[in-house]
Amino acid sequence: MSFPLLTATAALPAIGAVATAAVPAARRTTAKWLALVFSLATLVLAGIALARFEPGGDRYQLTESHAWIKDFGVRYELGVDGIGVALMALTALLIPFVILAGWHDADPSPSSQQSSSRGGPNETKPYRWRPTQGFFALILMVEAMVILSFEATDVFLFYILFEAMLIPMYFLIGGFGDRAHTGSDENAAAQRSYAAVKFLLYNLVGGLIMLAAVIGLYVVAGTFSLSEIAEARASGSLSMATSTERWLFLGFFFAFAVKAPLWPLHTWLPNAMGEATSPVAVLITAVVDKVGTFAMLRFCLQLFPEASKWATPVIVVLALISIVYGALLAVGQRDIKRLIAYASISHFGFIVLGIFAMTSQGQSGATLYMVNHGISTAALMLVAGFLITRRGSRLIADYGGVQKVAPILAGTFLIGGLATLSLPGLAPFVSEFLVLVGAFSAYPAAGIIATTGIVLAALYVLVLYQRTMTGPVKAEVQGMADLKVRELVVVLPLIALLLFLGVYPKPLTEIVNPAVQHTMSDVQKKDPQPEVEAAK
Amino acid sequence: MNPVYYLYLAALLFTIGAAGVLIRRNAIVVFMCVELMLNACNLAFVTFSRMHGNLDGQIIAFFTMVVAAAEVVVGLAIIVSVFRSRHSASVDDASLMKL
Amino acid sequence: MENLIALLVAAPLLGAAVLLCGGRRLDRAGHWLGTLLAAVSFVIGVVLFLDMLGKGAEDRTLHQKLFSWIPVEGFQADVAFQLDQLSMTFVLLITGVGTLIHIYSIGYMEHDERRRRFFGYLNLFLAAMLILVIADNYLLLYVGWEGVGLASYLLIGFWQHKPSAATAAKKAFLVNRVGDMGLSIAIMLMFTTFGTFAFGPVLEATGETSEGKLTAIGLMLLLAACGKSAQVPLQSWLGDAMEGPTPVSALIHAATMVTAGVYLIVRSGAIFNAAPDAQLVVVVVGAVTLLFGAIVGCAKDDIKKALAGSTMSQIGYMILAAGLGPIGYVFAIMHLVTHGFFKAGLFLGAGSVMHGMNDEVDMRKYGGLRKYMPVTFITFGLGYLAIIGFPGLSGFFSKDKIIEAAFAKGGTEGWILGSVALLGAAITAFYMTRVMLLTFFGEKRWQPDAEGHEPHPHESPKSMTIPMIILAFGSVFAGGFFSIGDRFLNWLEPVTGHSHGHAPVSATTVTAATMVVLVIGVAIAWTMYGRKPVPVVAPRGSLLTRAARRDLLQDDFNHVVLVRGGEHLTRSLVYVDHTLVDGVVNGTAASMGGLSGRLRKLQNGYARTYAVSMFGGTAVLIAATLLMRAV
Amino acid sequence: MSATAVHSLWTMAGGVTSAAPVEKFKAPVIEYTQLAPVLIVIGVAVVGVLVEAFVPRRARYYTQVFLTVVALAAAFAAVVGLAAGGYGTTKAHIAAMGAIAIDGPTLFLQGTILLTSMVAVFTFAERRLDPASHGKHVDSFAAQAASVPGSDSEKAAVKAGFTTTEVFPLVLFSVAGMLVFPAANDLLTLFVALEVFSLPLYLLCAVARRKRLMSQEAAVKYFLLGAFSSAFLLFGIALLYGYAGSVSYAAIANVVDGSVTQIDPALADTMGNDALLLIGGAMVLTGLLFKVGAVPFHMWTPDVYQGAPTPVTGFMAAATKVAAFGALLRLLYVVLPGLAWDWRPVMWAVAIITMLGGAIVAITQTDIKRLLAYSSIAHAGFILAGVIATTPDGISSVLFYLGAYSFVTVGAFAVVTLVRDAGGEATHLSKWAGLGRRSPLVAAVFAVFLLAFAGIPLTSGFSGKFAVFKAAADGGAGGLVVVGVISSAIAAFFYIRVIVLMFFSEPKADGPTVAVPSPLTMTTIAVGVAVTLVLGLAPQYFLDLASQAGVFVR
Repeated sequence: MSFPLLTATAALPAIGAVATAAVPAARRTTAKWLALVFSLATLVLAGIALARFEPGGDRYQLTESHAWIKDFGVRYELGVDGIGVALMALTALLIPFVILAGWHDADPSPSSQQSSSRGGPNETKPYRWRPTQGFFALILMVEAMVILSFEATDVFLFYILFEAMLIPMYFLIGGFGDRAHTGSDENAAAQRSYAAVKFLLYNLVGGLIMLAAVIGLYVVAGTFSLSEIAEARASGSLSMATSTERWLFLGFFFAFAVKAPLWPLHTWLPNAMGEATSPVAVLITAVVDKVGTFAMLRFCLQLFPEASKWATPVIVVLALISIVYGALLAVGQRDIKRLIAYASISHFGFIVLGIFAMTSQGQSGATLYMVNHGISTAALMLVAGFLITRRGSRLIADYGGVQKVAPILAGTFLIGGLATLSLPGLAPFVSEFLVLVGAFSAYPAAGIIATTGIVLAALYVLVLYQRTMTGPVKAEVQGMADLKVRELVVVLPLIALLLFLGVYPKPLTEIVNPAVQHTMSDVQKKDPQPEVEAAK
Repeated sequence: MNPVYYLYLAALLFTIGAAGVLIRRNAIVVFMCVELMLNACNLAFVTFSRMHGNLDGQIIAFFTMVVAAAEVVVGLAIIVSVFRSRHSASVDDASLMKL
Repeated sequence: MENLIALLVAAPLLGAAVLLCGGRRLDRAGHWLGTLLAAVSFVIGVVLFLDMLGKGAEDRTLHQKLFSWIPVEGFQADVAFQLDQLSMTFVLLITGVGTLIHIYSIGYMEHDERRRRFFGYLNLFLAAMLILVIADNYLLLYVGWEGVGLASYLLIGFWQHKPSAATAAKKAFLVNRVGDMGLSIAIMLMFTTFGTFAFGPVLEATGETSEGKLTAIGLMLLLAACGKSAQVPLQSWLGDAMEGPTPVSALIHAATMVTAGVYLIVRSGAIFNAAPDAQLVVVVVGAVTLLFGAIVGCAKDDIKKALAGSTMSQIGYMILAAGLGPIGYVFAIMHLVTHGFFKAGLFLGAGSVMHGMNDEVDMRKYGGLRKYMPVTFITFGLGYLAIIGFPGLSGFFSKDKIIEAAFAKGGTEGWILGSVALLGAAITAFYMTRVMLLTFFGEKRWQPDAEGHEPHPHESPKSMTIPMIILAFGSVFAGGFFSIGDRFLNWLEPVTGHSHGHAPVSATTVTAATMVVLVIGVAIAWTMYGRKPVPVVAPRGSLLTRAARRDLLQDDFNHVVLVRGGEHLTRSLVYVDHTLVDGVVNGTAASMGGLSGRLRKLQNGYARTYAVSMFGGTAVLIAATLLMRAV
Repeated sequence: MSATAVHSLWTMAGGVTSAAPVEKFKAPVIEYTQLAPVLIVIGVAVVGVLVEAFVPRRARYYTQVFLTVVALAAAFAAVVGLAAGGYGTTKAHIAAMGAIAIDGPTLFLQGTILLTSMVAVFTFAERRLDPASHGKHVDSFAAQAASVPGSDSEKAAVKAGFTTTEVFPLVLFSVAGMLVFPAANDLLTLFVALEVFSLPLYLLCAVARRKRLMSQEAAVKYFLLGAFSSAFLLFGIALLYGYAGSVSYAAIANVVDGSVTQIDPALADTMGNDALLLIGGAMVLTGLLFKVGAVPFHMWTPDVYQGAPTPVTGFMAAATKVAAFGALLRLLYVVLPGLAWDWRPVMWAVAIITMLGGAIVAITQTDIKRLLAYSSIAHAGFILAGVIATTPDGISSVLFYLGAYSFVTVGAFAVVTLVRDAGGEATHLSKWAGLGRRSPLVAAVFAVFLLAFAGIPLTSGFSGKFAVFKAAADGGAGGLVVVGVISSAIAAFFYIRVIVLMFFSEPKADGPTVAVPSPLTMTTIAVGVAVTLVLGLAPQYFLDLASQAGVFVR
């Protein structure tokens, strides 16, 4: 019995969460450092896992398997394929930055302290609410659950995490809103809890519908273990009726489509990302939502190949709508963070398109896209967050000429934006082009429509940059400080990573390719052959 | 004479009791209607007992009486205490809690 | 030798990295470093060139594979370079002119506190442009393609505090993106057709696929070319791009980047040769643009915009030539090179003039400057003679060849194209003469500006004049040097191939005709601007003039249709998203609440009601069970 | 059998003096050991009554608490002993002359009831929450239930520091009834047990210290409706008796199965008359559905839950449901499986409207106790889904769900007792605003319970819900699962609402305070949380217990 690396990778942040939460109220900084240390340790473990993973090896590696709930046919089964390990690493990588970026987000704001001193008789006793500890504990909790869900090879285990991670996310969104809000505090609080509730209900409904499907799967298959189901399929002992398979597929897909989010189930994302602090927004779109797309690849295609193929046309259309629609709405936004949110919707459209193009390029592209989008959005969103905290407003109109007063901030922001519009040389280009090629070779029309996304992306990014960073310097922007060391420490590594993965994505593709080939064989799909074998 | 008539009577009494519960306002009367229903049951038991020619029904009837007695004790206690605090025995007055 | 190729790119790339990340401490040395690295790249280019000359025509193509870029099942993209004569030509042009303009900028940007960053961007541009021309596959070319787009975006918008500049930069990038869309679709088509997008395999395999596919690919490539080379219908950005510093206009928007489209088409010659329909579209675009640009050039009073119009039109010539197929490829490139020289020279001249005139760009406020800035006057003049195709100068040879080729296309087609080209030549002569007269001849027309201190025109510093002189040499002799003994033809033929069309009219006749139209053009200009004094305020002018001033209403069209339409679309979509997509969900939630509220009413607090519900429930229960049995 | 013969039945006993019938008389055999749990509880309850009579007032409280806890613990020990002795599985059989069935479900449910009542009793005994009046600690029960609210006699009683320690024997009686209820193996026992556990509850509802009018109103409503429903139950019993000629489950089942072949022609019109069977069955079901609080027999629940003293509510909500569902299971699985085709559709309908009705109406509730009441209705619907599965899996899943649910409920109501303002417990939701800021711990605990109610994974609520839905789906009730899922989604909404209120809204200046309870209530809550999490994370052991217990003896 070797060292349970995967469990450790997930357990470490969980422990960290408990430890951080236990830090006494007064010792805020201790809590922050504790959280940071734990997240870094997790990163190390994830790195080890990444190193221990052999691209050529078995489909699932570093596997662990223990009995858990026999009566439900549930086992505690872990294992990572290339896709899982990549996303796991991404998560572990981003969290330290999220924590660093959110360093001051959860300090009790002057306003709330006033309100606490204002309050009734019982305010005489010390203020027991410990936001800072809670904030970082929750982040670590989310990290733990997300990582574990990337490792789970048991449908039930995955489902549990898929649902459970909503709770900490919910508290992160609802409990720690962006200070830079428009309107009164009460109004902001109302919007915030609306966003949080919306987030939770959308995903909960998705999850519950999935629950029905999960139960159905059990009734059909009698087990939740991916490997056992695969065997059963192979041996022919498990054969689903077409209709059953389709229903189950829809149950699963719905949940993932809400999480991803896919049009028209997307409306929770802009609210959530708009109201949450930008690190949390990054957590949502760069980390948690990836579970949805990951699950499409891992579960929908693997468990219900036939149904997936059956549903492909519709899903491709939805993905295209998401791409164009999201981009157009991004153009129409007046709020920086909502703009980025809609941009993400457009990008998730690309990911889904890549997955359901069912070509090697499409799926590799989709997987890379998950990673790259994680990094690029993190970069853009975090810089935007720094900007917003400086000026105290989310409205694009409130900015102008920032690049004159804070050139580094503007520069990093621009690079983040260029990554978002997937400029060649930066990581997202590789994945986006792969997705496009993959989609095009399967459905040329889809490929072409999706290509319009790159023009629209340029539009919303450049408009955003022009309105905020260029032009004459706005009075409120005068004397805005440029990025501090902490902020540089957050942004520069991300940018470096974007450049590296843009120029030399090979390490990543090598890990991902075999996994993609497995999935392709799951759905029994061959890449369409080029018309001319000019290659030789 | 055909014992089935007794069943009809029992059913009739039961229905009357039920109707009383639904119609009357005075808690005491409502309660008496419930008692009436119980006694209807007793009649049914006894009748069936005779028809089947075993004693179970009659025994059950005794049990029912005892239970009914116990119910009276508890019920009257509650109703009286309510009456004392509200000076009214109308079940409709006891509607603080709703919706 | 191959290993040097990467260094071509590496040098300016390094410069860009150092200058942009270096921070303030580099401010003093930054521009020197940038210039040095550009020169280094040029030297490497020359070394490679000499080496290439040393080889036989057939084995002059060099390859260098750096690493495998995107290895995915069934999809191979490498970072690999290919240096053949065509690329070589561009490398020399880019690095050469690039270096000159670096030098020029040292003086021109002297008073700009962000000079370091300017040179960083310039280096970035050089790197990207070099990648573009030495890539050995379309995907890597695409990287360079977007890279130059980025550089041009940064440089056009270099003076970001000017909203006009920022807008122009954004516009340029967006319009280019439309073109890029074409390129990426073309690449996808290649991938699905040939399973690869490396030049070699693709261009060799054109024979093995349907003409329809090739036409599609060709058109998509043309779209890309239109975006980058400011051809109709994607030309609208070039005029605004003049917001950028003048060296930028000279380097990017005259000499090099805008000609990338021509490179793309010539490079993909094999595809176009096999797709005549696509070729036809190419020539049409070229022809239309060369007139369009020329007309616009006639109307502009802003010296740079006028030159921009001329650039458009000259590139129109190149595209036209490229569209003619093997007859024209070589001449397209040749004109491209000569144009690189004289147009860069003209722009630098314009820059020098503006430098002396407090950045005044309105030619109507110039006049008689030849006395004040002789060097500029002479170099500019030589450039002028070259572009109008004065016998013996560069433009004469290159343009003449294109007109011949146009006729040689044969048939009515040939006649139409030829005459269009001729007409273009006439208009070119007209507007360039106009520029010349307005700027350097006549009376001085400048007045004190708002602050009251009037400009003191003076000659620019050495760092600026020297490049102008060098370029002037180029614009004088390059054409002749290339044409004598068909040097350029023999040099490029192995790559592009060449065929002599059967000209319906002899070369001499064409030349004669060209001379005639040239004289006519100059004469008209002289009568309009030379003889009588020029009003400082532009007269209302004819309908055509007014239209031409507004780029023949192209922008208005874009604004109304695209910008306005887009705004409406997005606004309505935002509304839809909020009311419809979101509304449905909120609606269900609300209706749930309403239902709940109504059901609540049943719980009215009356024990008897509860009893009723129980009684009814039981009744229903009994009835149902009995029914179940009944049925 | 002719009328004269029937007549001879008692003429013989009375008139002719002969030893024959006396010899015929067979002394009943009672397996006292196996009835130990019930007997212990009843015994101690009686003792408790005596304590009230003879022990001086000062000592009563402690004596009673001690006795009660000991009794429950002992009874639980007895249950465990029986289970260990294999009475749950191999030695399962009918005891007490066919009145009581000692089998898996019985023992499992008795165990659950005993444990939940134990933790519930802790909250009964809690005396730190209410501010001490006249230097004496007081619990949540009226000083003197008989005294009119606000009257001098009440003031006097309060001044004298009276406390209604009778609640403890009452609880014990009630528990005794509940222990018998799911074990009852004939309809008479069923009825008697029902009354035995109902009557004390009626009283307990009436004895709240604060808000006495509401408390009494709750009692009246509960009593009248309860009596009404038991009348239905009884009439149903009568009809079933008429149908089968016996009230023993086994006998009725035999007749239903038609395994009783020869039917006296004289009785043809009653014996085996399906009309009697169906109507009677339906009415008995009514009685039981009333107790589990299924729509449309649920309307008493909100009012009673709200009016009753919160500890009683917790006890009632948890234990009554367990007992009632136990009885329902036994009835449906032992007596009526023969006509599953008749009752299943009806129960489907009931389950569906119960799930949806409970969830939907709960959305707009403004009082925490009513909210929990409606949620309990919705949960009854979920459990019914499991009941309808009619598979062994169904039984065990229901057993598990009951176990999980009861602890969450007791815990939740225990938390409700902590949040207080001047007027006693602050049950109006608006008062709970910002609780998470004031006392994060309490709010967090309550959030855990709410999440368990909502069935969020990693809580017992999820395991239970998954179990019953799985069973239902297996049992071919996929439709119910879908409805269940939908209503859980609706239900999620209002649980979330409370959490939002507690954590995301600013505390009100005149908000309630959170009283610091004595170890008693702390234990209750702690146990609740512990069970919730354990059953959520590692439910396997308990699932095993439930599935072992999942067989009825007949």
